[in-house]
Amino acid sequence: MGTVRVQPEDFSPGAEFDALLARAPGAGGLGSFIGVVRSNAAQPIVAMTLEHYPAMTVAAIASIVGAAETRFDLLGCTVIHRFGRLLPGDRIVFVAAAAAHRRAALDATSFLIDWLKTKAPFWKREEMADGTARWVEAAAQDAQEADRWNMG
Amino acid sequence: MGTVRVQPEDFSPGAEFDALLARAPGAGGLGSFIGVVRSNAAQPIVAMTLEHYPAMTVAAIASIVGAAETRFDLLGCTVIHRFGRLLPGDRIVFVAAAAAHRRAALDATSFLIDWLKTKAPFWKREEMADGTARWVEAAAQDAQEADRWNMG
Amino acid sequence: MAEVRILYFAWLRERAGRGEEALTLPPDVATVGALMDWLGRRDPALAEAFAMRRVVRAAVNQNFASAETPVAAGDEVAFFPPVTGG
Amino acid sequence: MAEVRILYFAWLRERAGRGEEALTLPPDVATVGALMDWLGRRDPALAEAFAMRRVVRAAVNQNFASAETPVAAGDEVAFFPPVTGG
Repeated sequence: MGTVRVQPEDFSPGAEFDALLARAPGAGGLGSFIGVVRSNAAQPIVAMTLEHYPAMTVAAIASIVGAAETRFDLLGCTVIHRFGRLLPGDRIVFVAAAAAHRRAALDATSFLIDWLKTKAPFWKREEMADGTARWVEAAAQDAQEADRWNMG
Repeated sequence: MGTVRVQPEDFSPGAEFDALLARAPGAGGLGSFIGVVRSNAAQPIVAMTLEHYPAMTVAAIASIVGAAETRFDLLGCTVIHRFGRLLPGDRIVFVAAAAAHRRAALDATSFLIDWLKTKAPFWKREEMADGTARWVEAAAQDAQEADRWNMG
Repeated sequence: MAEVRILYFAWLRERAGRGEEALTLPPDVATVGALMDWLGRRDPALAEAFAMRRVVRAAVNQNFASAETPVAAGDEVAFFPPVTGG
Repeated sequence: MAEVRILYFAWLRERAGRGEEALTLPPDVATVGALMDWLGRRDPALAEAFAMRRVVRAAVNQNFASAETPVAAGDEVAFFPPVTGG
């Protein structure tokens, strides 16, 4: 039921919404989240490279999608995650969930992105304006936000 | 900062995402919700007509947008609400919020749609397959979901 | 000379048989609650609709109002069921 | 004859100076923890990286694993920092 894609190419949020809705007749609401390469003025980045573990990535995301489908009353969902070198403002990830009612659609959207952040094998490397590069460290907050779904 | 439109015409979620992102440099995440005319198999509807209070609608939505901007660290948001006669599967409402971090973007999205459901002057009338019509009653749950934002 | 504009929406509009009207209020009708009582005395259909006060909402000059909200000359007063948009 | 495939990602790959290798394990190396100790004894760069055990994660056959997870012939074992996608 869920669509999972891991790809270097960009995606079209509008086309993904249309495709999800077409697969989910009876849906009353679609929630979504789009992650974007962020550059703050204080520490501007030139580019971000996403490394992943190809043999594991799709299976790990499919397992997260399966958990969301079990937990929420979903009619369909889509997860697209890019890898490779991206520039500030580029889309990184797309998550969308369709359900009969808005609460399930929005909660499933939060669940999917929170779990992707902590359970999908991606690593971000930032290239700074001064020529240096650094691997982004996992935020303790990400683990906390994923953990709150274990308390339900 | 927020874009508010009340219109009979459909909208393009993809174009709205692009426009919001262009207005919100520095955004790391966009949350969104799209409401759709739902028809369940048990009680199929033929059409839904949204009546509204034109002199009040845009101001009421702008006030909800202002509350969201005050409450969350938003870089931009968009609310589009249609009125008039719509068919099952048609888009009714679009809500999107851009922020530096995903939690603010997703929470603001939930806040906007929860408050729209209880504070924007729209009324839904459903036409059933048997020729009858009925005004949709407000769900007690909607008031509860809007209320939870008063407890923060 | 307190002339006000009254608007009705959704099933209240259907019950009233009209979407709007302009009325001159007597001096003792100075709140939304008093206006509902006065309108109900003039029109049995409205009296019946307003009897369900728990599910009738009002706005004065496009702001949500309560029974105690003042009504004055030049105001626009709207009556409607709880909203169901979104 | 316990041949396993080892993968390294992100800064662990850079520290190891390689993304993958195939190794034949001695009979007493039968868990992820024992494998990390053994790899560290063979390569000081890995020993240094694995010293930060709190921030090293592992997967066996593409499933997240702990130090106690068994490792057997034919397995694919990956080492990496906490994930940061999304």
